[in-house]
Amino acid sequence: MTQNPILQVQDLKKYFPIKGGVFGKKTLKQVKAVDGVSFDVFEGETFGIVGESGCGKSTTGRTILRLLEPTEGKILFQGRDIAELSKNDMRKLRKDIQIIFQDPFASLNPRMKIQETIEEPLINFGVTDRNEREKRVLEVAEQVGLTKAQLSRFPHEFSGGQRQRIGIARALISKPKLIIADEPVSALDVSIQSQVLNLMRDLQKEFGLTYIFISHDLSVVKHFCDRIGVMYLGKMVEVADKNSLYDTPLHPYAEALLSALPSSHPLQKKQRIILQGDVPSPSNPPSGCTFHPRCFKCLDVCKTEQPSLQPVHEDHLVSCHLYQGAKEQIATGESR
Amino acid sequence: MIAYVIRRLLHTVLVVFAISLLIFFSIRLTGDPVTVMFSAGEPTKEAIEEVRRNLGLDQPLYVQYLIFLKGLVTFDFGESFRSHMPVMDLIMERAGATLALAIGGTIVSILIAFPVGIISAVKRGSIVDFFGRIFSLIGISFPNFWLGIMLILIFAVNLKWLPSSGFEGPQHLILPSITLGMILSGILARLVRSSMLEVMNQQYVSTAKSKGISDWAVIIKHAFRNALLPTITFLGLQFGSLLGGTVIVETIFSWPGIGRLIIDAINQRDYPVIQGGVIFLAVIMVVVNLIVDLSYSLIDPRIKTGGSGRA
Amino acid sequence: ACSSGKSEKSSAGSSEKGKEENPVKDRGNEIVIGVTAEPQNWDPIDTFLLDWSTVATSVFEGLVDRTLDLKLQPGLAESWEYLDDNTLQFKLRKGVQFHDGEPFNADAVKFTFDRLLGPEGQKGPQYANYNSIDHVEIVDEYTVNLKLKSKDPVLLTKLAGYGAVIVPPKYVQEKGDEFFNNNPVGTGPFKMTGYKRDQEIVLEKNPNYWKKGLPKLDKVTFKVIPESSTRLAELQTGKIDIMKRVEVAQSKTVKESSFLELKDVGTPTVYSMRFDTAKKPFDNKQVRQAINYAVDKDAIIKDILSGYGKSISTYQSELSFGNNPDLKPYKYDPEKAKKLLKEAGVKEGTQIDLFIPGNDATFKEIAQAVSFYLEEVGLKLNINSVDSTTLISDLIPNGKAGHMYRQGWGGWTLDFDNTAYLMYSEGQKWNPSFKDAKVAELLAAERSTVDQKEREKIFKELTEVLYDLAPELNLYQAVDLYAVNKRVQNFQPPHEDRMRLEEVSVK
Amino acid sequence: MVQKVLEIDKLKVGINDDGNKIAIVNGISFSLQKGETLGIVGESGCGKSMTSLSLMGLLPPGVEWLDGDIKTESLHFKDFKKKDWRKIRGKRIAMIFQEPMSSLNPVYTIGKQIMEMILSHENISKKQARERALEMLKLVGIPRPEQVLDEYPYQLSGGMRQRVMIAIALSCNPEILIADEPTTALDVTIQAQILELMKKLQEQLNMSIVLITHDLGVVAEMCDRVIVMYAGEIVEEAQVVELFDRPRHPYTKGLLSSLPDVNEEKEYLSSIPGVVPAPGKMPAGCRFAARCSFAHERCKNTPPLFEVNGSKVKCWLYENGDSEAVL
Amino acid sequence: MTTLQQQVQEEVAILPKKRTFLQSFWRFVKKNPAGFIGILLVLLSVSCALFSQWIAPLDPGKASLSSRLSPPSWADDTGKSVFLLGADQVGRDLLSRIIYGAKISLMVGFFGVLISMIIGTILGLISGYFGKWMDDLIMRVADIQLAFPFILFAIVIMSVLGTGIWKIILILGLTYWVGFARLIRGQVISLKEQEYIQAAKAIGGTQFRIIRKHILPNVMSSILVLGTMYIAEFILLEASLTFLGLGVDPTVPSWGGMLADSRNYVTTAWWTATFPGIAIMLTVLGFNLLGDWLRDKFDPNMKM
Ligand SMILES: Nc1ncnc2c1ncn2[C@@H]1O[C@H](COP(=O)(O)OP(=O)(O)OP(=O)(O)O)[C@@H](O)[C@H]1O
Ligand SMILES: Nc1ncnc2c1ncn2[C@@H]1O[C@H](COP(=O)(O)OP(=O)(O)OP(=O)(O)O)[C@@H](O)[C@H]1O
Ligand SMILES: [Mg+2]
Ligand SMILES: [Mg+2]
Repeated sequence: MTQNPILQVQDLKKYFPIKGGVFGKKTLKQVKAVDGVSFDVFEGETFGIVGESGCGKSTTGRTILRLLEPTEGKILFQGRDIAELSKNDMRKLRKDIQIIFQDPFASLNPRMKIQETIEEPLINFGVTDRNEREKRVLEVAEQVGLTKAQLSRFPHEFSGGQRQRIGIARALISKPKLIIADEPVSALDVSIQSQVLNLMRDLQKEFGLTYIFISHDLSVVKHFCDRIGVMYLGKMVEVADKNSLYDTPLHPYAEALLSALPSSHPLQKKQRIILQGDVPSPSNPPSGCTFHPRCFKCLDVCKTEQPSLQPVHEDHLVSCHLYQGAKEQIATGESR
Repeated sequence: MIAYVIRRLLHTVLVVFAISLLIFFSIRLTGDPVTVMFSAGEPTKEAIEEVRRNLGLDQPLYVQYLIFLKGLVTFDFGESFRSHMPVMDLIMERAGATLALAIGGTIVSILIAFPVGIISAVKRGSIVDFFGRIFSLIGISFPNFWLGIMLILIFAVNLKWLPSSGFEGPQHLILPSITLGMILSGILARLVRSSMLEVMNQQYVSTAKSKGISDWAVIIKHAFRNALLPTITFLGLQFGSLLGGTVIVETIFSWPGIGRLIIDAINQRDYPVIQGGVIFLAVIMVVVNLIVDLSYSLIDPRIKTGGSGRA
Repeated sequence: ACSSGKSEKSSAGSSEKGKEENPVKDRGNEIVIGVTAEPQNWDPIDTFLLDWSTVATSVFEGLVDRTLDLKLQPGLAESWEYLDDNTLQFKLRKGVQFHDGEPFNADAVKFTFDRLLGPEGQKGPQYANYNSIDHVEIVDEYTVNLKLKSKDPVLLTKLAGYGAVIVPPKYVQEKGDEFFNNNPVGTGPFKMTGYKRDQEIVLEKNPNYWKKGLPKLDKVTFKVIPESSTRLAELQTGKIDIMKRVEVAQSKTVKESSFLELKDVGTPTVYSMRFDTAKKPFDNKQVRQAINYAVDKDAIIKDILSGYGKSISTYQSELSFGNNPDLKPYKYDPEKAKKLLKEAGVKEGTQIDLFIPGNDATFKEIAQAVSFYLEEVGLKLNINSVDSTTLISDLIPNGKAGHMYRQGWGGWTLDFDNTAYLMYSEGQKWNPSFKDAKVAELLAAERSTVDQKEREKIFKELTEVLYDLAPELNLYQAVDLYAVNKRVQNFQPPHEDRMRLEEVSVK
Repeated sequence: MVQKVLEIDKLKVGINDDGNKIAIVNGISFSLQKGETLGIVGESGCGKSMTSLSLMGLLPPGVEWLDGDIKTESLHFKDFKKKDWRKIRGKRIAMIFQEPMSSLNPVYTIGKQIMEMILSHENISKKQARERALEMLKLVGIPRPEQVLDEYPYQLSGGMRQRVMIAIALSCNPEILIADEPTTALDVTIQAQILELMKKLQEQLNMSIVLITHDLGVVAEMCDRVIVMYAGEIVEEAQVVELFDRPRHPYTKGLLSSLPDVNEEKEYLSSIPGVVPAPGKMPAGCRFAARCSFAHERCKNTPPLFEVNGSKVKCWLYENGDSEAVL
Repeated sequence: MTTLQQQVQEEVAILPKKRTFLQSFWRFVKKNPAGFIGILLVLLSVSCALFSQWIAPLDPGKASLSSRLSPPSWADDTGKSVFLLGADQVGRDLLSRIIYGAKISLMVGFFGVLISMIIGTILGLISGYFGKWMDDLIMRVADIQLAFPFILFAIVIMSVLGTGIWKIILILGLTYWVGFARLIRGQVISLKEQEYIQAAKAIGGTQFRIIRKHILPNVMSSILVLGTMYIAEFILLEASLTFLGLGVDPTVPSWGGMLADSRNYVTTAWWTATFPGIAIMLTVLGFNLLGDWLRDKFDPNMKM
C-alpha cells in the first residue's frame, strides 16, 4: 500500500454549545462531541471508525465534510486545509468528498424522483447539459444496480437496500475521491447488508475510492476496513491495522468491545468482559482518561491525567496510561 | 430557569415597546378623537382646539409618545378621554367578567372537546369518529354572532331556560360560555384527536397495555396524559386571547369584558384606553405564553425549561 | 304620518298567536329599560351623547326645561326675562334640594356656570355651546343674572341642554370631579344609586322631588345591551320593560306580541346623502337635483322603513325651528332626472362613490335601494361601507368620503341655525366643500338677531335657496321606535332620547 | 422438562381490508417449553413482531387475528374477551420491547410504572407494591435503586431503561417473557450487560423466553431452540447448535453465510439476491423461490414443513430427509 | 449482483392492484366518508362560485322593493319571479345571491389564504432555516402581530387604503401569515436535521436550492392543510367583519354580509338569515373536513 494520505485530520474538535443566559447568547455548557481527534486516511484504503452510540462518529464524519463547522483543528484534504475554505470553495470541494448516510429512509427526499435525486450533484457542480446529465445518471444507476424504469419512481417505492443503492449512486455521480460512509448498512437486514457491502467494495476497486467507514458493528468493520480507529466519548482511543486490533486490542475499552461481540456459534462460549455502568455524557466527561470510571484496569493516574494517542507498535496507536512504558520504548527505538 | 424567565420578560419588554410604537402612531391615522367627541353640538374651530389642548393632543407627536411611554413604565396609561377615569381602573373593573367568561368558555370547550377528541381517536375511522368530528366542526362552521343569537333565541326566548344577557348570576355565564366553547372546541377536539393518535402509536402505550391494565386506564392514564401537552399549550394560548376579550360574544351577550372596552374605545378614538388596552393585552398574551411554557414541566417531567428551548 | 307618542295597536298579534302570558310577573313598582350604550361618564359638561340624556334627564335638571313636546317651560327657574340685550335674569325655584340634601340656590347656579365656562368645562365638548355667556351674577339667593358676551338667539333652548344642568357645588368640590363623574347628584326626580359601567344604572325615587306626587315609580334600572337582537330577546323574556332603539326589522315581532306595544316618535334627526360639491359632476346643481328626482324617497320610507320615517325637503326635521313646510320634497321623476343629467353632460354609466357607515344595517338597505334608482337613470353607485367613526371624524371632514356620503344630523337646539351653520358655512368641520355666497349671507343675517319672527323669515328664504341648490339628497326624518311592555303606563317616547320617567307608572 | 407452556396452532394474522384478507403471519405453528429460550429470527417485516404481539392480544389497529389458535393447557386464546387478555398480560405472559427509549411513559416515575403492573394483578397495598418494585430494581441490578424509584425515565440511560422494562415485565413472575429485539437499540457493551442479565434471571426464575431478534449472534448466545421466519412463514425450526452447524433451508444458509465473521477473512460476503416480497404480493408456492438458487419446478407449490432429524424445514429439498438435499 | 429474476419480482411487487375507477371511488368513499363529504361540499361551493352566471336562476342585483322579504315559494301562480329561497330585505332573490355569494366568500378565503400563505411561508422558511437573529426578529414581529387587535388593524388599514373586498383580503392576509410562519418554521427546524437535507448540502447544493427543492416541497402538504382550514376561518371572519361594520359593499352578494345584515329578521323573515347561514356552514364544514382529510392523508400525526 503506498502510504499517501489523502486526508489528514489533526486535533479536530467539535463542541456543541448549550445556550443559556439572559439573551440566550451565553454558552452555558458544551457538548464535546469530538474532542481532539487525529488520524490519517490513505489513498485507496478503507478507514473504519467504530465506537458506541454518541461517541462522536457521525460528528467526526460530518465535520470533515463541513456539514458542521469544526470548532478547532485541521482537516487537510490532499494537503489543503478544508477548515479554511470559504463556503463557496467548500461547496465546490464536495465534488471530491461525498457521504452516504445511515438511514436510507431519511436520506432521500421523499418528494423527488430517483432520477432527480441522483442528478442533483451534477446540477450543483455545473453540468448544464441535460443529455450529458441523463447519460451519467443512467451510467451510475447501472453501476449500482438500478434499472432505467426505476429512475422515474419515488423513494417510498423502494426497499431499504435499494434506497441505499440510490444514496450510493448519488454519492458516486460526481466522481468523488473520498466517500464517508456513515453506518451505511446498519439499518439494513443482514441479507441485504451483504449486497450493499459487496457493491461498495466493487465500486472501490473500479474507481479507486477511499472510504471512511463509520459503524458500530465490529464484525462488519473487520470485514470491510483496512485500518480502524476506535472512538470513545469524542476521542480516538486506538488506531490500528485491523488484524493488529482484532488480534491484540490494546486499549481496555477496545478489549471490552471486542469481547462483547456476540459469538458466531452457540458452542463457542467466550470470556466476556462486562463493563460496569453507562457511557457518560459528552457534556460532562469524567476527568483524566474519560474511560476510567468503567475501566477494569484503571490506574490512579487515569483518574487525573489524560493519556494521549501514541504509537505502541508500528501502525498501532493507543491512548492509554497502561502503555506508557511501551510508548517510551518505541519513542526511543523508532524515529517517526 | 430564572434566567429563562428573565429573558422571556425582556422579550416581552421589546414586544411591548414595539407595540406601543405601532399602536400609538397607527390609531392616529384613523381619525380625530375630538371630532368624535363633538359629533353633535356646535364645535367652533377654537373650541376644538381648546379641547385638543386640554387633552394634550396639541403637542408634537413625539412629545405625546414620550409621555405615553413614561406612563407605560409606571403602568399608568393615563385617563380615558371619554370617562376621565384612569385607564388602568377601567381595565381592572372588567377583569372579573373577562376572567369568568374566559374560564367558562374554556371549561365548555374542554367538556366538549376532550371526550369527542379522545373517543374519535380511540375509535378512529368508525362511525363514532365520523359523527364526533362533524359535531366538533359544527361549532366552528357558524359565524360566532350567528351562533350567539341562535342560542339566545332557542334557550332564552323560546325555551326560557336561561337568561340572554348580562353579567349577574352564574346562569348568565352559560350561553356566552357555550358560544365561546363551541368555537374553541372545534379546534381543540381536533387537536386532542391528533395528539391522541400520535401518542397511541407510542411504544409506552403498548407497554401499558402489556401490563394487563384496563383499556380506559391505558387511554386516560397513559395516552391522554401525554396527549395533554400540546392541548395545554393551545388552551393556554387561547385562554390568553380570551382574556384579551372576544368582542363579538361580549357584544351579543352584553358582557362587560375587556374586548368591548377596547372596541368602544376604538369607536370613540379614546386614545388612552386603546393604548392602555392593547398594551395590557400584549402583556397578558406574553405572560400567558410564558406561564404555558413554564407549566409544561408540571405535566411533562422531561421538559426542563432552559437552554435552547424556546418556541 | 305618525304623531309623537301615538302607539300602534297590535292588530294581528293577539288573534294569530293567542294570548302569550306576560312574562313580567312580580317586579313591583319599578321598571327596567334596555338601552344600547351608556356614556361612561355622568358629568354633564363632558358629554354630547344621547345615551347620557336618556338616563341623566331623570337625574339632572336645568334652569329651563323642555317638555316631551319640545316646548320650553320653567325648570329650576320659575321665570326669566332679558333685562337688556346682554343680561338674562332668572328667578329660581325655592325649596329644591339636591339628592345629597344640599339646597339649590343662586350659588349652585353660579357654581355650575363657573365650572362649565372655566378650565374644567373647557376640557369637555359642552363649553363651546355656552361661550356666549360671559359670567353669572348672583343678585340674591334665588335670583341670578346671566351676563352675555354676544347675542344668542337659541340660548334658552341651550339652557335646557345637557351642559347647563345644575350641579351641587359642595358635593362636587368636596368629592372631586372624578367621584362626581361616577356618582352624579342632581335635583331630578330620580337619584342614581347604582352604576356598573357598561352594565347597568340604577335610579331610585327622589322622595324630596319638588314636583308633588312624582315620580310614581320607586326604581328604574337601565341595562346596557348593545346588540339589538339581544335587547329584543330580553324584552320578550320580560327581563326588561322598555326597549330603546327597536330596529325597523324588529317592529313586526313586537307588534305580533300580545304583551308588547310598539311606540314610535319622530326625532329631530334627519338622514341625507350629502354631496361633495367640489367633486365632478356634483359641482353642477343640475346633477344634484337630478339625483333628488331619481330616488323614490316615499317608497324607501314605506317599504324599507315600514313607514317609520318622514319625508323631508331640506336637511332638517319638522321639529326644527326654520323648517319650511311649504317646500315639498323633490318628486320621484326619473324622466326628469335623466333629462337633467343629459343637460349636465353626465354620461350613462358614470360611477359615483357613496360612503356609508358599515354598522347601520337599515341604511345599507336604503343605500342599495338608492343604487337601483340611480341605475335606472344610468348612474352606477359604488357603495363603500366604512367604520362609522372613521367616516365622521376623518373621511367627511377631509373630503375623502367620495361623491356622496351618508350623514345624519340631529340639530340638538331644534333650530335650523345649528344644522345650517355647521353644514353650509365655509370652513366648518363637516362642510368639506359647499359654498355659496347667498347662503353665507343669510346665515350671517340669521345669527345677528334674536327676533324669532325675523329669523323665521330668513330661514324661509334660506331653505328655498338650499332646496334649489340641493346640496344633499334628503332622505327622511328618523322615527325612533320603542317597544314597551304593556304593564308600563304613561310612557311617552321622547323625540330626542331624553326619557321622561316621572309620570310613568306600572300596572 | 418437556412441558409445553404455550402452543401456537396455525396462527394466521393479517390485514382485513373489506374482506380482502392479506396475511402477514401465515399459519405458523410452534410450541414453547418450560424454561427454554426460543429464538425467532428473520428479516425485517417477516412478521416476528406480529407473532409476538398476537401472543399478548396486542395487535395494532388494522391488523386482525384471522385464524388459528394459541393455547395453554387450559386456555384457548382464540375465545378470549378483553377481560381475559387483561388477566394473562403481565401475569402469565410479559413483554419487553425493542425501544427502551420510548417504552416507558415519560410522565410517570419509574416506581409508579412498576407498581402499576403489580397493583393491577395482585391485591396488595401500595406500600407493599412499592417494596416489590424496589426489590425488582435491585434484582435487575440498577444502581441506587431507592432513588431511581422516584426518577423519571428521561433521567435514565437506555441500558437502565431496558433494565427497568425487564423489572416491570418480571414483577408479577410471568411464566413467559416475550422479548422483541430487546437489545437492538443498545450499544454492544450494554447489550452484553442486558443479555447476561436475562440469562441470569431466566435461571433464577425458570421462565420461558421468546426472544425475537434479527441478530444471529444474539441467537447463538442466548437460545436453546430457533425458529427462522421468512415472509410470514416458519421456514425452519431447529435446536440452536443444529441450526448453526447444519442450516438446512436455503434461506437460513444464505443468512448465515452473509454474516461477516470476525474470525474469517473474505473479500466478498455471499449474499441473497433480491428482496422479501411485500405482504399481499406474495408469490404462489414457496415464498423464497424467487431468491433461491435451488429453485425448480416443484417450488411452484407450497412446501410443507418436513421433519428432518429433529428439525423442521419448509423446503422441497427435504422431501425425503436430509440425504437428497446435500448437493 | 442483481439478478434478472429479482428485477422482475420487484416490478411485479410494485405494480398496484388494478381497480376500475368506480371500485376505487367506492373504496375511497367507504374509507373516508368525512373526506368525501368535505370534497363534495367544497366542489359544490366552488362550482357555485365559478359558474354562478349559469346556475343562478335570477339576477342577484335585481331588486324591487315590492318583493321585499317575500317568503320562499315553489309555486309560480302569478307568473312573477319565484323566489325558491325567498327574497331579501331589498327584494332580491336569495338563492341567486347565495350562489353569487360563493364567489365572494371563496375569493376572500382563497386570496386571503394565498397572501398569508406566501408571506408566512417565506418568513417561516427564513426563520426556520437561517435561525439566529433572523428567527428572533421574525418571531418577535409575529408576536407583535398577534398582540395587535385584529379589528383595530382592520380599521387602520381601511382608513389608510379605503374599503372593499380586496382590502379585506389584504387585511386577512396580513394578519394570518403568523400561523403559516410558525407552522413552517417548526417544520423547517426539524426538517433541517433530516438526513436528506444534510445530503443535499453534502452534494454541494446552494442554500437557495436546498430551500426551494428540498424544504419547500416537504412543507407543502402542511401548508395546504392549514390553508384549507384558514379558508374556512376567513369565510367566517368576513362575516364577523360585516357584523362589526367593516364588511364589503352591501350590493356585493357576500354570505357574511347577508347574514350579518339580516340578523334582525331572524324571527320575522327567517329565510333571510337562515339560508346564508346554512351556505356558510356547509362550505366551512366542507373545507374543514377537506383539511382534516388532507392532514390524515399526508400525516396522520400532524399537530397544529
Ligand atoms: N447538533 C447537535 N447539537 C448538540 N449536540 C449534538 C448535536 N449533534 C450531536 N450531538 C451530540 O454529540 C455527541 C456525538 O454525536 P454523534 O451523532 O456524532 O454520535 P455517533 O457516534 O454518530 O452516535 P450513533 O452511533 O448513535 O450515530 C452525542 O452526544 C450527541 O448528543
Ligand atoms: N399496523 C399495521 N397495519 C398494517 N400492516 C402492518 C402493521 N404493522 C405492521 N404491519 C406489516 O406487517 C408486516 C410484519 O410486521 P412485523 O412488525 O411483524 O415485522 P418484524 O418481523 O417484527 O420486523 P422488524 O424486524 O422490522 O421489527 C410488515 O410487512 C408490516 O408492514
Ligand atoms: Mg451516528
Ligand atoms: Mg419487529
